[in-house]
Amino acid sequence: MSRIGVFICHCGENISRTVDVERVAQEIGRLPGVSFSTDYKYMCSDPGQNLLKNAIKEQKLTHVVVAACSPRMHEKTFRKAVEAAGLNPFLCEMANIREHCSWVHENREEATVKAIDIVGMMVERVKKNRVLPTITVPVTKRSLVIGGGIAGIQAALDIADCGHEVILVEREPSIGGHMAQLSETFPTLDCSQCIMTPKMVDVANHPKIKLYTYSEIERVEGYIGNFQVTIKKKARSVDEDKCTGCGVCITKCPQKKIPNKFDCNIGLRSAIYVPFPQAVPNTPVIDRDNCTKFKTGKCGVCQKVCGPGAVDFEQQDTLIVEAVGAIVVATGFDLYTIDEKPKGSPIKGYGEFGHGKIPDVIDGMTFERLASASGPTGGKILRPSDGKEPKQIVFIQCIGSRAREKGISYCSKVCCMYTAKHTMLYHHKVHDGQAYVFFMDARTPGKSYDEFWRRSIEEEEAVYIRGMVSRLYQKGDKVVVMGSDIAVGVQVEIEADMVVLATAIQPQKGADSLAQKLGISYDKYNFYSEAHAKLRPVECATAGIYLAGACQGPKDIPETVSQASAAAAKVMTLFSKDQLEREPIVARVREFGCVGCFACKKVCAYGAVEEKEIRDRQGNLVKTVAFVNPGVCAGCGTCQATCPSKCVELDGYTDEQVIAMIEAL
Amino acid sequence: MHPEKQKHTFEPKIIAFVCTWCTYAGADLAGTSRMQYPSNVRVLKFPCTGRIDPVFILKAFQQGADGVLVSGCHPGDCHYIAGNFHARRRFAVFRKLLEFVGVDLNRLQFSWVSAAEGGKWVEVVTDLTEKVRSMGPMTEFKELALEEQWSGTIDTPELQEAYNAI
Amino acid sequence: MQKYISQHNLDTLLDTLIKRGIRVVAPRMNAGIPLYEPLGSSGEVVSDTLPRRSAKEAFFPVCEDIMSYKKEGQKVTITDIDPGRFPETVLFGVRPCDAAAIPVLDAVFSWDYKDEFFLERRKKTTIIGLACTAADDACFCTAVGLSPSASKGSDLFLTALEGGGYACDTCSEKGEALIANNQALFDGPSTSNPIPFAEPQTDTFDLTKVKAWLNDHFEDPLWDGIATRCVGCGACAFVCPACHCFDIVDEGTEKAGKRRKNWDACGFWKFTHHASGHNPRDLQPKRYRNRIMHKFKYYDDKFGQTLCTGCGRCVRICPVGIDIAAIVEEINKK
Amino acid sequence: MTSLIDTTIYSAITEAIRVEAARILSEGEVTAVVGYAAARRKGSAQPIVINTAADAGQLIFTPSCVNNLAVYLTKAKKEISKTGKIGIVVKGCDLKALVGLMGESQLKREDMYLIGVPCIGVLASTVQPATGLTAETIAPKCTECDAHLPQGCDFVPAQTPVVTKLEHKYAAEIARLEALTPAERWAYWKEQFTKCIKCYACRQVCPFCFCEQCLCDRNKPQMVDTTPRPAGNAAWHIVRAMHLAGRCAGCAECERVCPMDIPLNLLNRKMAMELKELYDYEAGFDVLDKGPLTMFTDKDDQSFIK
Repeated sequence: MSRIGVFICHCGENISRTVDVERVAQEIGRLPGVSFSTDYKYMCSDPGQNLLKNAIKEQKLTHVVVAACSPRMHEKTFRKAVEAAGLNPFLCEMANIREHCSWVHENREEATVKAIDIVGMMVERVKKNRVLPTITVPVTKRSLVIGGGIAGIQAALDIADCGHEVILVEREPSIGGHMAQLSETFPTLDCSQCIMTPKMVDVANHPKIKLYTYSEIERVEGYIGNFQVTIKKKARSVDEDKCTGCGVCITKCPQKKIPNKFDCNIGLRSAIYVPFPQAVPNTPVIDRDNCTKFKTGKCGVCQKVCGPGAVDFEQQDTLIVEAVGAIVVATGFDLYTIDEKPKGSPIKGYGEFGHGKIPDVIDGMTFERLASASGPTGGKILRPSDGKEPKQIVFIQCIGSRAREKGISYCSKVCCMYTAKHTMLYHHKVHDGQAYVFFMDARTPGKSYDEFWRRSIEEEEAVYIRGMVSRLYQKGDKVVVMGSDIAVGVQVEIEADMVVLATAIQPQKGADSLAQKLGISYDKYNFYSEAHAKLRPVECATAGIYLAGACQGPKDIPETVSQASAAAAKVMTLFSKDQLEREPIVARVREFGCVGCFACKKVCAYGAVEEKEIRDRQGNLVKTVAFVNPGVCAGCGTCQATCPSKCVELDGYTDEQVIAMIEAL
Repeated sequence: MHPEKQKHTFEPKIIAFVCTWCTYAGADLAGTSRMQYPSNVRVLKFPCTGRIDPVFILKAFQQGADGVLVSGCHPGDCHYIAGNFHARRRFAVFRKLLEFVGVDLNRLQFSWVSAAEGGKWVEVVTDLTEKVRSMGPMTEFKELALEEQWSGTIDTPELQEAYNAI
Repeated sequence: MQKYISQHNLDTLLDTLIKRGIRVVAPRMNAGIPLYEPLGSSGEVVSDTLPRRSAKEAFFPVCEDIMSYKKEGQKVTITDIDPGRFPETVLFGVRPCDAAAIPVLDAVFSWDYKDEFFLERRKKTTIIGLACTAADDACFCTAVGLSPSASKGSDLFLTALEGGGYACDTCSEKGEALIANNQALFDGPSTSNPIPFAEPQTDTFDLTKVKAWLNDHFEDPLWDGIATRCVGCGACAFVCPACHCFDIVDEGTEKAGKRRKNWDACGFWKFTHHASGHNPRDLQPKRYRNRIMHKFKYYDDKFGQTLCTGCGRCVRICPVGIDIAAIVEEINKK
Repeated sequence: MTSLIDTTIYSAITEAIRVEAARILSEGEVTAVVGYAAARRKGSAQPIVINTAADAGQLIFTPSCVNNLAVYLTKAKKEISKTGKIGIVVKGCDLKALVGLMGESQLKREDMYLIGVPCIGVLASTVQPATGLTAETIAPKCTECDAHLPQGCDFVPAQTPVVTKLEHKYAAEIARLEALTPAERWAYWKEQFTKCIKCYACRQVCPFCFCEQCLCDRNKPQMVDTTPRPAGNAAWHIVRAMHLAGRCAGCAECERVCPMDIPLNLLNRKMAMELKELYDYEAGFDVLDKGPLTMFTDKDDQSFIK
């Protein structure tokens, strides 16, 4: 027989003002199974909790119901108190008589009757509560970081510095990501490469970091603490162990006219190449699509000139399986392009802005490469069409961003700041030039950000025109930009030498297919979804997977680095114990009755249901039943509602508990 | 301050099955915002609408509910990715079944109420309570519960009393 | 002594009884099927067809309350059902195969434990049997020693006569009393011939021989052969006039509820499922064997009677065509 | 009176089934064949399991071969020993059940040898087995049959079923019930459910009621009252209809075997109609990974949700 203790909280007067708490305590005290029922001013206070703890001991209580505020507020508090008094925390339930009763009803009689019902219902429920032992899952203390941009690098370094192995996977031949492409960074205008490359080298030299560049995630299996990740290492055609990075192959390669993606295709590279001089690893890769050897079978110069004999035309893609306990996803962003989009695409292009047709209309990243000292122009601002220095330059903000009619409604967050930076860089390099900026608003929250923006206007003489560009066309060697200045209310026409578009930030291509492999959710733009927008911004809903950087949404560098370190901290929290403890609200299969129709497996969004073979002592297969992996199960209970014979049951929300509550009413 | 509350002869019993992440939180918000609504509703919390078995609805009616509300996260907002999508199909079909056996679907309400929609919670609960109040008590299942096969019937005073109570 | 009652007087008799507050149970149509049910008036009687369920439910209901409980605070109140409240009943139009089953049930319900629910209803019920004039090829009463004109179990027994009306035989004191209370409706014996009785087309079983074979063949390939077909429902037992197994369940909530007794069937897997999880009759052939054994051996061992009256209901309704008459016939031939 | 429906091809089909069954048994392709055999009562048939070619002569196909033999292959009926591949005689309607069972991991196609029957129709449960097949005596499901010739079997006799167009009995009855008020429908079903004696014949013959332990046989908690009282009966039939929604392919065995003649298949047909309308789903044609109630789309109807 249960000995239930019921504690009715006054919540100061929040509850007792409308609910007759003494009467509730009296009536509930008469219910079968209730052996102690009382009311108290503040149950959540120390004396309140002590009252609870003492009653558990003195009255030998077996179950507890605390009737107070919403369980969303204090369930953890009271379960902890109950545990401290020696009871299993899951033998404690809360009855919500504040948010759901005293605060929403004025009539004292009605509210009191309702409170009695609510508490009575929880009393019947708690009778059916079972002791739930905390679930422990072993943790493999290695982590996978996907993406070698600043986010991935920061996360990898933080985790590795704590002494845990990190597998860092990068799709491109070198780590560095977009940050390596930038010239200077706002709001301090320090050289991006100067601050980035030491970190890249740290990664390369870190004994705890295992780097896979030119590699992609093929498959992810398992669950928090126990993932098996299959990595496809694409054939580099150069043996990383033998290569010394001398670069002779690159110098000798006869095919040198290939647009370099790293330089936004305005610079050129050879067929065997490193994307940029400071690449990590400094091991070249052969671009097989453009290599004469691979196209015609003739050439092979690089192989001949390679001293260590590292060039290997026969190299194949290889699959590597790594066991990890946590995954940080840091796949970053890509830039929106304004060209025509395929029919049916939810995102539209800006055909009217001539990007791709007018050579002197470029995007912000291309401008970064032009301004970069290590870029194709050696840091001189020279326009792509004829290599002349532009004397009038127009920057247009919000290209794609905040344009619902183009399919993207969000703000890309960094464009205001980098456009301001561009005007400064321009002014520093072309002293007699004039920069114009068309903008909707300037969004500059952030430490020293607004000051930076104002500097671009007040000190660097950029002319900001509030308004949108209506038309843009080529006239001789000029690009005519027509727009309106809504602040003054006049039409503006500028004959520019070059136009820079601040195009929107989008998730990396293939973000959705990676999400499917990982089993994480993503929004309609393919940005990955965090578990909670405010309180769990770093975790995915899928346990053991964390987000860092712009793959989750547009971010600037400081934010990205913060989130990367936060993700690393989350991983470290996970790795701080050998066994992972989690709330035992998970589904369990009653194997005795399960017939293996796997309806549960079909509805499980987490892939937590597995097939398990039951064999007799002779090893003969008796039947195949469902098995719920407690490490993966998120505890939604959809499986139970679907199972026809109710042979899978969600602990904490069993049919017995639910029916007991319904019958109590 | 407040207008005099109207006295009703019939107070319906409304049972609400809600998910913890959206609707329960929405109801909490209605509370913290001190919104007012009829006290007839009794809330049962589930992790997700995906957990709500049609049998619970049936059982609620059998146990004397005059109206039943099932409420969870808006499509796309499910804390468990897709529980509410499964629930949506399940209940689309189940309500058709109940309708076919003669249950008036005005007594069974489904809604999406997010954690931010305290106002919508109040509206949904108030509307359902008033609708069911105007329909009168749900007698079908209660009467059925008192019926016996002829051979097992005996007229006992308590049976008579129960009949009169409907 | 035989009497005569005209159709008109018979209707008057039934209507009079109903008016006096006596429950008259007779075959009538309900939602498309004939069932023994309380009549509103004599006009509802259907006499040309065998009801889908047997007459046993007049004494042994499909489901009945035997107790109710109520919890208030720590106090539990238990209320017993008072069998004294069962109504006076006349069970009319009972087929010989149904009527004959009632004395069979008497034996088991008044054996070591006196089942007051059964016996009180039995005491308060007068049974008017009716000779059978039509049979189909599922009927086999003659095979188990009964006949379409057997009055076993009846208090009064009616035989339809050519030209209308019925010959009425008195078989018990209850029957005598019924006539005595309604003297005016009965006449002296009629000279008309009875409408020819039904003639079931089966050979008579040698029940002693069948029992002797069953004594020695608890294990036999026959069971597997026949009973693999059985799907394990309870239809045969529930429509049977003589099957009498029941289950007792508590239904209700923490606050109040009833203890109920309802029909059970040995064909169910759950019937012999132990709390331990073990099930001695784990496979369907074992369960079907029990049905035959109980009817033709165990019951006979204990009460000297066969637990089958050949009504053929189970033969007609078996979802998979299991034919008890064919099985016993096969045993009989061994 | 309506004229007899021509079922003369059934004798040729019987012969073809016997020859095929004998062949697959003697060649060792299967270890047993589940089919129909004549029974004692005139014109009646019953399920039979044969293990040798010599017994193939017992197999028949007549208008009395009403059973859906798929039930003998499901896990709940362990008595048919799974010694190897099993041959089974199936009508089009029965085959739909097998298709569903394959989708629910209960059967594997390679474990079965399917002998399909070109079927014109079988008898209703309400008539004596020796009755001739007419528009009145035909099983209601046969009036709506869309699978007279089963597809995808290993063997189908060459006979072509010539089908008489009949009034769709279920559609007509469902339309009649839908036109009633909720109170009238409630009264109708109450009368029907009250008759129920909980013999569970409907469950036991159902190929899809393959649960080892029925929800209604469990008592912790008692989700559905087990007693054969009107309340428990109604709950049982409502729960069962819900559990079959999206799975039932309409063999109507539940309705056929009901000793109390409760029109159970009306519930299942109604559910099937709703699933067709809501999700364009029809059971029994393809082996699917997911049924309509174990999947969803983000465009599903939610007009009923506030």
